[in-house]
Order: sequence, then C-alpha cells, then structure tokens
Amino acid sequence: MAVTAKTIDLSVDLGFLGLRNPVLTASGTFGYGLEFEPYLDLEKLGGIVVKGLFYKPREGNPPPRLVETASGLINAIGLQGVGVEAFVAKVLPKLRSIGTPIIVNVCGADEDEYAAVVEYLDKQEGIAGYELNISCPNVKKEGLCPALSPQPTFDLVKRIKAASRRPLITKLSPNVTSIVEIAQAAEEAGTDAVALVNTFLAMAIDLETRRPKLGNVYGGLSGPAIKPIALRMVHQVASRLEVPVIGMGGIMTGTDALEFLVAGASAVEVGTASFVDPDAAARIVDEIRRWCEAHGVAAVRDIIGTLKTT
Amino acid sequence: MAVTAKTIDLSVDLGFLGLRNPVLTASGTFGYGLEFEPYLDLEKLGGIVVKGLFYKPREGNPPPRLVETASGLINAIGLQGVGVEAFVAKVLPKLRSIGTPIIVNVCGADEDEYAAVVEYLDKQEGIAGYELNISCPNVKKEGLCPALSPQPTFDLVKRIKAASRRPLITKLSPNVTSIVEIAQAAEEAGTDAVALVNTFLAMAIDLETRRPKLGNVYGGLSGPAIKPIALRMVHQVASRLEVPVIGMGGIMTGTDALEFLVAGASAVEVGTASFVDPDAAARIVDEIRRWCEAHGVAAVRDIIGTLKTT
Amino acid sequence: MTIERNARLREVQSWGDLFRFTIEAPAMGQEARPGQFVMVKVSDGAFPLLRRPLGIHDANAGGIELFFKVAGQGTGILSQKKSGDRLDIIGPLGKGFTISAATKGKKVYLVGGGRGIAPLYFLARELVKAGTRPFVLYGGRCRTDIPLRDRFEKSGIEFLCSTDDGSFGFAGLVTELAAIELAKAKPAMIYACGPDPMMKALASLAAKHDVPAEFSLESIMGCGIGACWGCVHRIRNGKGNGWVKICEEGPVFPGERILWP
Amino acid sequence: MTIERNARLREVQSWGDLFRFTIEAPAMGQEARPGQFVMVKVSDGAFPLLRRPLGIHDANAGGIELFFKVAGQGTGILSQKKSGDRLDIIGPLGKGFTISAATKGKKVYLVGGGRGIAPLYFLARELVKAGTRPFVLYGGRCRTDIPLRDRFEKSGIEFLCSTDDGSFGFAGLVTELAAIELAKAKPAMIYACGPDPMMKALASLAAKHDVPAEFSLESIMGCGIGACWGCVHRIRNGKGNGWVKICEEGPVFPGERILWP
Ligand SMILES: Cc1cc2nc3c(=O)[nH]c(=O)nc-3n(C[C@H](O)[C@H](O)[C@H](O)COP(=O)(O)OP(=O)(O)OC[C@H]3O[C@@H](n4cnc5c(N)ncnc54)[C@H](O)[C@@H]3O)c2cc1C
Ligand SMILES: Cc1cc2nc3c(=O)[nH]c(=O)nc-3n(C[C@H](O)[C@H](O)[C@H](O)COP(=O)(O)OP(=O)(O)OC[C@H]3O[C@@H](n4cnc5c(N)ncnc54)[C@H](O)[C@@H]3O)c2cc1C
Ligand SMILES: Cc1cc2nc3c(=O)[nH]c(=O)nc-3n(C[C@H](O)[C@H](O)[C@H](O)COP(=O)(O)O)c2cc1C
Ligand SMILES: Cc1cc2nc3c(=O)[nH]c(=O)nc-3n(C[C@H](O)[C@H](O)[C@H](O)COP(=O)(O)O)c2cc1C
Ligand code: FES
Ligand code: FES
Repeated sequence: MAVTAKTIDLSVDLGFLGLRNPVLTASGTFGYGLEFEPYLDLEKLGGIVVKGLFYKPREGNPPPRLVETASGLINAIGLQGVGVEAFVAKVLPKLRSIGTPIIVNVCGADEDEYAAVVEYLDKQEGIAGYELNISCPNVKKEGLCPALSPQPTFDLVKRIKAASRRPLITKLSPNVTSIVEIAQAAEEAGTDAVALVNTFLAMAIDLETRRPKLGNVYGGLSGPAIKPIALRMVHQVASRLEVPVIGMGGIMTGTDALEFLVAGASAVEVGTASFVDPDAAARIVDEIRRWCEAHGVAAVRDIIGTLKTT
Repeated sequence: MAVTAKTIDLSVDLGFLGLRNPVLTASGTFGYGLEFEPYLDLEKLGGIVVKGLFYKPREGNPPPRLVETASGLINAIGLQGVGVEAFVAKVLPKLRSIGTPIIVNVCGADEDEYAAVVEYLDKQEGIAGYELNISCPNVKKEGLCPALSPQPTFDLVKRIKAASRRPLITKLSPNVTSIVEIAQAAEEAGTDAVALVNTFLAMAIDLETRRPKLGNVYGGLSGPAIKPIALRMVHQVASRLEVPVIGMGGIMTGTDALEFLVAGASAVEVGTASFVDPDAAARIVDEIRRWCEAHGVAAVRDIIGTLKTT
Repeated sequence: MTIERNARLREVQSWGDLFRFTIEAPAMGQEARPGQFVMVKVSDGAFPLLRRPLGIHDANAGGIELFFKVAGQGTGILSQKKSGDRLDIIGPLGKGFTISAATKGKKVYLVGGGRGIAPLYFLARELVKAGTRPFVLYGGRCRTDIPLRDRFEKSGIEFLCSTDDGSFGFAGLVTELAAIELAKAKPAMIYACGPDPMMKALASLAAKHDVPAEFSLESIMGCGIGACWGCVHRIRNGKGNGWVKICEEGPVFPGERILWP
Repeated sequence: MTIERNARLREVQSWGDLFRFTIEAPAMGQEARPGQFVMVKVSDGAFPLLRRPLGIHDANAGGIELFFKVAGQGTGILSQKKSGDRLDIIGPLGKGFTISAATKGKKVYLVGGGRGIAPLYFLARELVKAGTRPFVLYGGRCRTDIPLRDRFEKSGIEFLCSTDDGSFGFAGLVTELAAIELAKAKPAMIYACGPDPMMKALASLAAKHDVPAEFSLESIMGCGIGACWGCVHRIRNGKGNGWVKICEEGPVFPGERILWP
C-alpha cells in the first residue's frame, strides 16, 4: 500500500503514555496552553507541557527578562506563575476539555515543595503525567540545583516518584559534565522518561551601560543556537538509557524534530519556536507528516534511533 | 588631554606577559599564523596562538570535518598537525621574526606527550608561552580528557608547569558542570592564566542519509551561537580567580571583544571569525580603538572587569 | 487576532530613520483599535529570531499602517523592505486606549515623544469619530524627528510641536510644552506614548492636575501573546504590585496603576 | 590574492536554479588562473556564518564571473542578489589546472558534470590561448541543466552535450559519452570537474586509456586559505596517503594522486 498523508501513522508510545504524534510543547514556552487557542488547534498536538508550576504563586525576576542573541534567546523569567491552586481552579478545567495529554512541569524551591505540587495535583483528574523540572535552585541547599549532580537528582526523583500516582518525566539540565550520568541517576530512581535539554546558563552585556542585559544577570539560552549541543546530548542519553527520551533544544521545523527522533528521541518538545510562530508546533506536525509521505515512511516511530554511526 | 585614536593605550598586562593590545588569535583558527600574512599585518595583533601541537604529527579525523549550524560551526578536525619537530624546523623561524608574541597551544595523548612538547619547545627561543589544551582525550585513561574534572587538571598543570621554563595558560573546556572548579584547580596547580572557552561538544545529523554530518560523529561548536554561554563562564571565572583570564567564544566584532573585557577577561582570542574574515583579528583591534576613542576611554585596560551587576 | 503570513506591503514612506508602512491586511485593519500592536517577523532565518512589536499607526478596512524608527538590527532589516514585499504579521494584539463616552465633546491631550507618536494618530482619528476633541502635543529631538506634522495638519487634528533643539515649534521637551498647556486648560484626559522618562514626568503632571491619563508602555517582547512572561512591568493590582504582562493586560495602562522604575 | 569587500555585481543571468554573476574585481580578474576559486560572503549577519567557495567561471582585466547552482541556504541567498549589489569576495585561491606546453597543438578533453562545468569555460578559453585544442564534454540531468551550450557555441569551442534523460545531445551519463570519445581518439590530457562518482569513473577511464588527467575536488570549506584543515581529501603524497587540504594544494589534483572514497 502506498504511503499517503492519510495513512501515515504519527503515533508514538512512551510506554506509560501513547501520543497521537511526537510533538509536545515545551514548558514555559506555551503558557498554560490556552493562550495559543486562537492560533492553532490544540487537539493537533501530541501533548501540552504547561509552564513550570510551584506550589505557591511566584513573582519572577525583575525585567529585562529576555534578550536575543545570535540565533538564540536568553530568558530570565524566574518561573513567574500562578501557583498550583490557581492552576487547578482556573486553568485545568479548560485544559482538561481539550483532549490532548496535559503534562505539568513541576517545580519546587526544595524537595518538600516539589512533593506538595504532585500530591496536590494527584487529586485532580485530567493530567497525563508530570515533568520534573530538576533545574530549580534549591533554597535550602545554598541555591544548588538537583539537576547538576547525580545524587540529588536520584533523591528527588525517588521521592517524587514515590509521592505520585502518575508517570514521571525528569527534565535534565545541559549545564553538566556528563548528562548521561544524571540521566542514569534519574533512571535508577525510577523515572518513566527523561526530557532534555533545559536551557544553557548564559549572559549578555550591554557595552554602553556596562550592565548585564538581564535584570537577573544570568539567564537560560534556548533556540537554534543550542540545537547542535542538545542533539548530541539526546544522542548520548538515548544510546545509554532504557527509558524513553524526549528531545528538545532549538527545534524550529519538522526537519529539526525528525533529526532528534533519528538521534534517539521518542518524542520532542517545541520551545522558543512557539514565540516566533504561535502555530509552530502544529506546523511541525504537518511537516513531519509530509516528510514521511515523501520518504515512504509509514510509521514515524520506525525512524526513532535509526542514526547510522558507522 | 583629549582621548584620540593616537593616544589611546590598548596595552594589557597578563603579569607574565605584556601585550600591545588584548586581541590574540585562537588556536586552530589561525593555522600557524603565516597563512594569514597576505590578509593582515601580523604585527598589529596582541598575540598569535598557533594550532594545537602534539609531539608527533597527527592524521586528524576523516572528512566531513566541518558543518555549519545556526550562527555556529561544528568542527571535528581531530587536531591534524605537523608535530613539534616540523613546527620548530619549518614554522617557528618565520614566526619568530614577526615581532608578535607567539603562544603555542600544547596537546598530548597523555601527560608524557604534553611534557615532551614543552620540553622540546623550551629549548627553542621565540616563544612567549604555552597554552595548555587540556581538552585532548587521554589515550591511556579511556579517552577521558583532563579538562572535565579538577584532579586530572591539577595533575597535568602541575606537571607541565614544573617541566617548563615558560608562562603557562591553561585552556578550559566549557563542557563541565562547574568551570570555576576546574579553573581553580588549574590556579592551585600554578597556572599563570586561564583561557576559556574551548568548543562545546555537539553534533549535526543529515536527515536524508540518517548519518552524522561529521566523519567523527561529534565535534566542537564555536562561533556566535556560543557567545552568551562563553561570556557567562568568563564572568564566573574572572570573578573567582586571581590569575588573569583570556576570554573567547563567538567574538566577531570589537563590541564582542569589549564585552568579554567588561566581563573580566584581560585579553581575548578571536577564533571562527578569522575563517569568515581572515583580517578579523586586526579589524577587531581597530574597532576597540575606535570605541575607546568615542567613549573617552584612555586605556582599554581600565574597562577590564567593570561590569556593574547591582 | 490573525496571523497574516503574506500581507502585501503596499507603500513605504521614509524620513531618515523613520518609516511608515502601509500594509494590506483587511481582517487586521477591521479589528484594530488604537493602542493595539502587531508582532512583525523581520527575517526568514534564525537571526533575528524574534518578531518585533510595533504599534498600529492607523487602520482601516483595507489594512493597517505602521510607523517606526530604526532602533537596531530588527527594525533595520524591516526598513529595507520594499513596496510589493510580503510581511508576516500577527495582530492586533493587546488592549488599546480607552475611548470613553465621558470625554465626548470634551478636549483631550495626546502626548507623543519620538516614535511614540505612532499609535496616537490612529487614536486621534478614532477620538474625532467618537466626538471627542483631540489635541496632539508632538515632540522630537529636532525638526526632522517629527515628520508626521504634515499628516496631522492635513487631517485637521489640532496639534502643537516641540523640538529639543528648537528647530521647530516649542523649544524644549514635550513634557514642558504639556505643562504649559495643562496650566492653560485642563483636558478631560491625557493619552501618552514615548520614552519612559517622558511618560513618568507626564504621569506626575497629570496627577498634579488631577487629570486621568493612559500610557502605552514598551518592553522587549518574546511572544506578544501572553505566553512567555517576558514583557512584564510593575503594575498595581487589586492585591498589590505585581509584574504584569504588558502584551496581554496592556500595553496601555492608566497612570495610577503604573509603578515607574 | 585580495579581499574585495565591495565588488560590484555587474550582471546576473539565470536559468532556473543556475546563475551566472559578472563581478567587477579587476585585481582578482587579472590574477585568476583556471581552476582557482573564490570565497564569497553570502550574508551580513551570523547566518550563514561561513563564506562559500565558488570556482572562477571566467576572468578578464575587469573582473571575474561565477557560475553556480543553488544547492542550499548560502547559494540561495546569493542567488537573490541583484545587479548593482555589492559582494565581499576573497580570491583567487588555490592552485588551478595545469596548462602544459606539452599539450600545445594537441587535443585535450574537458569533462564537466552539472555545476562542475563552471571552471571549464575559463580553462577552455585559456587553453585556446595557449595553442591547445579543448574539446568539452558537457553533461547534465536534462536540457535545462546545461545552459552554457550557447556560450560554448558562440566562443567557437568544440563541445558535445549529454543529458541523463536524453532531452538534448547524447542520452546518458557524460562519463559514457567520454568513454565513447576516448575510444575514438586519445587526447593529450583530460580535465574534469563534477560530482565525485562522475570523476571517479572518469579517473579509471583515464587510467585505462593511459591519459593524464586532472580533477577539481570539492569539500565543505571553513576558510579557503589553508588555516582550518577542514577541507581535506585523501591524496597520495611522497611518503604515503595523507589528508591534504584541498583549498591550498588543490582544488585541482592529478588523477593518480587522488584516493577516491
Ligand atoms: C507594544 C509596543 C509597541 C511598539 N510600537 C512601536 C512603534 O510603533 N514604532 C516604533 O518605532 N517602535 C515601537 N516599539 C519599539 C520597537 O518594538 C523596538 O524599537 C524594536 O523592537 C527594536 O528592535 P530592533 O531589532 O530594531 O532593535 P534591537 O537591536 O533588538 O535593540 C535596540 C534597542 O531597543 C531595545 N528594544 C529591543 N526590543 C524592544 C522593544 N520591544 N521595546 C522597546 N525597546 C526594545 C533594546 O533593548 C536596545 O536598546 C514598540 C514596542 C512595544 C513593546
Ligand atoms: C573549490 C570549490 C569550488 C566550487 N565551485 C563551485 C561552482 O563554481 N559552482 C557551484 O555551483 N558550486 C561550486 N562549489 C560548490 C559550492 O561551494 C556549494 O554548492 C555551496 O557551498 C553550498 O552552499 P549552500 O549554503 O548553498 O548549501 P548548504 O546548505 O551549505 O549545503 C547544501 C549541500 O551542499 C553540500 N555542501 C556545502 N558546502 C559545500 C562545498 N563547499 N562543497 C561541496 N558541497 C558542499 C552540503 O553538504 C549539503 O549537502 C564549489 C566548491 C568548492 C569546494
Ligand atoms: C521563556 C522560557 C521559559 C521557560 N520556562 C521553563 C519552565 O518553566 N520549566 C522548564 O522545565 N523549562 C522551561 N524553559 C525551557 C524550555 O522548556 C526548553 O527546555 C528550552 O527552551 C529549550 O528548547 P527550545 O530551544 O526549543 O526553546 C523555558 C524556556 C523559555 C525560553
Ligand atoms: C577548526 C577549529 C580548530 C580548533 N583547534 C583548536 C586547537 O587546536 N586547540 C585549541 O585549544 N582549541 C582549538 N579550537 C578552539 C578555538 O581555539 C576556540 O576556543 C573556539 O573556537 C571558540 O572560539 P570562537 O567561537 O571564536 O571560534 C579550534 C576551533 C576550531 C573552529
Ligand atoms: S511578550 Fe510574551 S508574555 Fe508578553
Ligand atoms: S578550507 Fe580551511 S584549510 Fe581548506
């Protein structure tokens, strides 16, 4: 049977969760999802990962919070957000009705807050899983962030996995010597999947004022600039882990997304691209479908991890 | 006295070495220097850091060795080079006559080879110092590279410092969790300066063939894409170390160079920019001079580390 | 709110580093309200990455107009577009100025500094339609910085100019001109757009004279649609002083809610 | 070797995705030899970052010509330049084809596939000047892929065309045409430029017929001036088979020195 746009199977299986296609939105770049309703059909997406959620509402950092760099964007939003109670009261009911898996990006100033978020959310319906943002600085431990070393990652993942009834995706920071080591710690602690990468710690300087361009001095770099490093990390991690890998970092097109799949990702998240084009994630789904059609690929899952390195 | 292009003092002092201006060329991006003679006046440069030198000639990696990415370049040259004997016999005599400090980027497959390179070069005149490329994979220690952890860095720096009569600059890899920790290890071991950053481990994939775009699968990312991360690392290291810092990563213009100085670098190296414009380093010197003139800065060294973060 | 991927740039007019674009975008033109803005893509490649926010300078059933100053790389690239080129625009976005029935028949002041004049032309036209009498105070650095004088002239809108260097109109800051005019006659409302220091000075003038005022704020914007939380400004809420998204709740805010930096 | 930052693009001719640029660059034009190349900057920004290598299609006292195919983003941007635009070019670079006294009065074959024809026009012209008789075998996918036939026609250079689809000239690969012609008459030399598989096939044909041959190789180039070691190809040296920089020792190499992948 000829492969046509209609017969192409875009679904992927994360084991704990089947997705209609491998394209999710990246946390913090798609708001709470609903902001994008005017621009695309939310039901077209593989999944929606909402903005990082602390238990309490968060103020965030002083502006400027954004600065553009060569093919990149540095942000220092500081995880401003409404907190878990307002999320459940005001946002979740609407999100639930969409019919697309909702994944909540979970933050915490310490292990207790992370646990409090998932415990609160566990009582709600309409959430497909949690994405643990282990990059939050730990207020109790001198601002150290669990994402930077294996033991704190292991401890946090273990605790949250035990505290929750839902699938857990651990989202890794790229600011480490060995991302494989951190990913393995998360895997040993029982994570159901890993997602990578979060942003790269970066800065920009205004030469005229000799001040940092961001209110917070440092911020996180995302966008096409980081794609080659993200792709390498996804390849490294996917080659070593058993659990599925969700890849991201500078994905702007269907080609970018497919490269991450070829490198070993089972699904991808689209981040900064949604700022440039609010319908980017839906467009990328279409581009993947068209590529599969043009290349006679009947099921997109067949290309996952097919990179030939010899 | 009014600040004019003529009276501006561009010199900087690394302690062990004074430079007529803060602009050096980055290793591996300026050949052995002489390749650039048709394009710029080598005497205009603050210094020339030559291509990484092993003791033995090196084959390098199979092509493709280069791939362009968004505002970046990934290279996997594999440190092809003529080896120290040919360098001394054929290149050094010409380089010596230029009148610009020559710094040799020293490589080694293990500690012994690094030591052999500096011991051999120590017998020659006309070298201002060594830049220790600690990012070379160690053939004896399972390909581990000293640049990735403090102890091997400390050991290597200590050994080379003791083996050599010349100033030593340790060149750091950015592929680490805490570049400050590595820089401190180098400082404790007696390095005279640190240089950062080397390239970021990265990859690119050809979707059509599902093969890596580089013969070596992974390579090192350089260029404007990495500048925001490099600048952050230079700022972190310069805020914590006593020894001078030489900054680099994506410097294409005088403005870029000045930003690194403001962040705390005492000098900068120009890398990928020299591929795009063979006279980039000389142009950057001019641009720094013009900026100083326009801003009434009489001595460029006065802006080093002047970033206001509060 | 539409994404117009292929809007035809009908006409380009320019004065030095100031540009006026007339763009065919009927849906956007019909929906637009004064004080709203659009997000314009300036390049196809990844550099510059983000869209640039620009106020709606005028709108009608055929499309919209933009009026912008070259401030850096993005607006620089934009300024090189030629009539006939296609633009990729999202809008109209944000909440505009309030045109209230309470000011009907009364005089209101519109104070614009530099490129900040952009949204005030559209606003002035709509105020006239609503039966309010706009009086525009239009300030710039010098004569060539205030090229829209002709346009206000032709449209019969009452206006006064100021230049910092005195090369045209009142010699001094537009806020000084505003102070003089406020001392002469108290308007029913002040609307303003311009650099922060100008608006801050105007806010205290308005408070002093007890005139309600609205200000259009600027910020670097990641998305323009409320998704990135990058464009915040300190705004008084019911509960306290929070970082509020300019693109969503603004860019126009009443003076008493704005906490100036 | 010069950096020409501001070379005027005098004329653009195009056929589908193939473009010919005539560029004012006297110093470069006077220095250029057939087989040499230039490095062209395609964008002002950081994307695409690197210059693109293009062969010198023709040269004279006024400047140079380029002939290129849109292969991706860089050549795509380049193809949008208009007559009157300025180009930033470095060249001439590398070592060109050998025009040897030994071939004087004799016939030589020039085999070009697709965009590989670019340097062969200049070579043919110089060979004529040197008293050698060039015979060009010019292959493409189809009729529209070989637009330079007119040019060879007009210049009185002997040539034959081939197309893969048979839409013009010999139906088949240009290497098949070369095999036929080689069987008819043995030339004093073969020069070739084109895709690797074409050149590889030609190299064994040349060896079979014992005809000396030169090939112009391609590679992604970082710098074009011998500094990055990015453009290497396996070449037989005195001592062994090493990775040799194409930009410096090439791009033209004698067939017996090239190790095909
Ligand atoms: C709601 C809104 C409406 C606007 N309407 C207009 C208008 O009608 N006409 C007009 O000329 N300009 C307007 N601006 C400002 C315009 O968006 C900026 O000048 C433009 O984004 C600068 O982009 P650039 O790439 O040219 O400059 P860059 O190279 O990015 O930056 C140049 C300078 O401008 C600052 N800047 C960058 N982005 C913004 C921004 N979004 N707002 C303010 N400063 C910025 C930078 O910090 C830097 O100092 C508006 C801004 C906002 C937020
Ligand atoms: C010495 C030399 C002379 C050349 N002369 C000509 C010429 O006269 N006319 C002409 O049309 N082309 C010529 N080329 C090829 C031309 O350089 C490439 O087509 C061009 O660089 C592709 O750039 P791009 O940005 O359009 O494509 P990209 O998007 O960079 O790449 C498109 C495809 O081309 C490949 N590619 C990229 N760079 C090169 C390269 N330097 N050489 C070969 N393949 C490459 C990529 O791997 C990819 O498969 C020459 C190349 C060399 C090395
Ligand atoms: C403005 C902004 C806010 C972000 N907020 C979050 C967040 O709340 N939680 C999180 O895990 N990642 C956050 N990220 C990281 C993204 O989810 C993603 O990992 C990163 O941007 C790389 O992908 P990209 O290059 O496609 O943007 C944020 C990124 C940006 C640009
Ligand atoms: C082609 C290439 C070769 C390089 N070779 C070396 C090397 O031999 N030794 C070394 O220490 N760094 C080497 N580098 C790293 C550069 O010196 C520099 O640290 C890096 O490119 C970042 O600077 P840039 O962004 O300005 O290029 C190389 C970089 C490139 C692009
Ligand atoms: S610009 Fe993104 S939230 Fe306002
Ligand atoms: S292209 Fe740089 S050495 Fe040849």
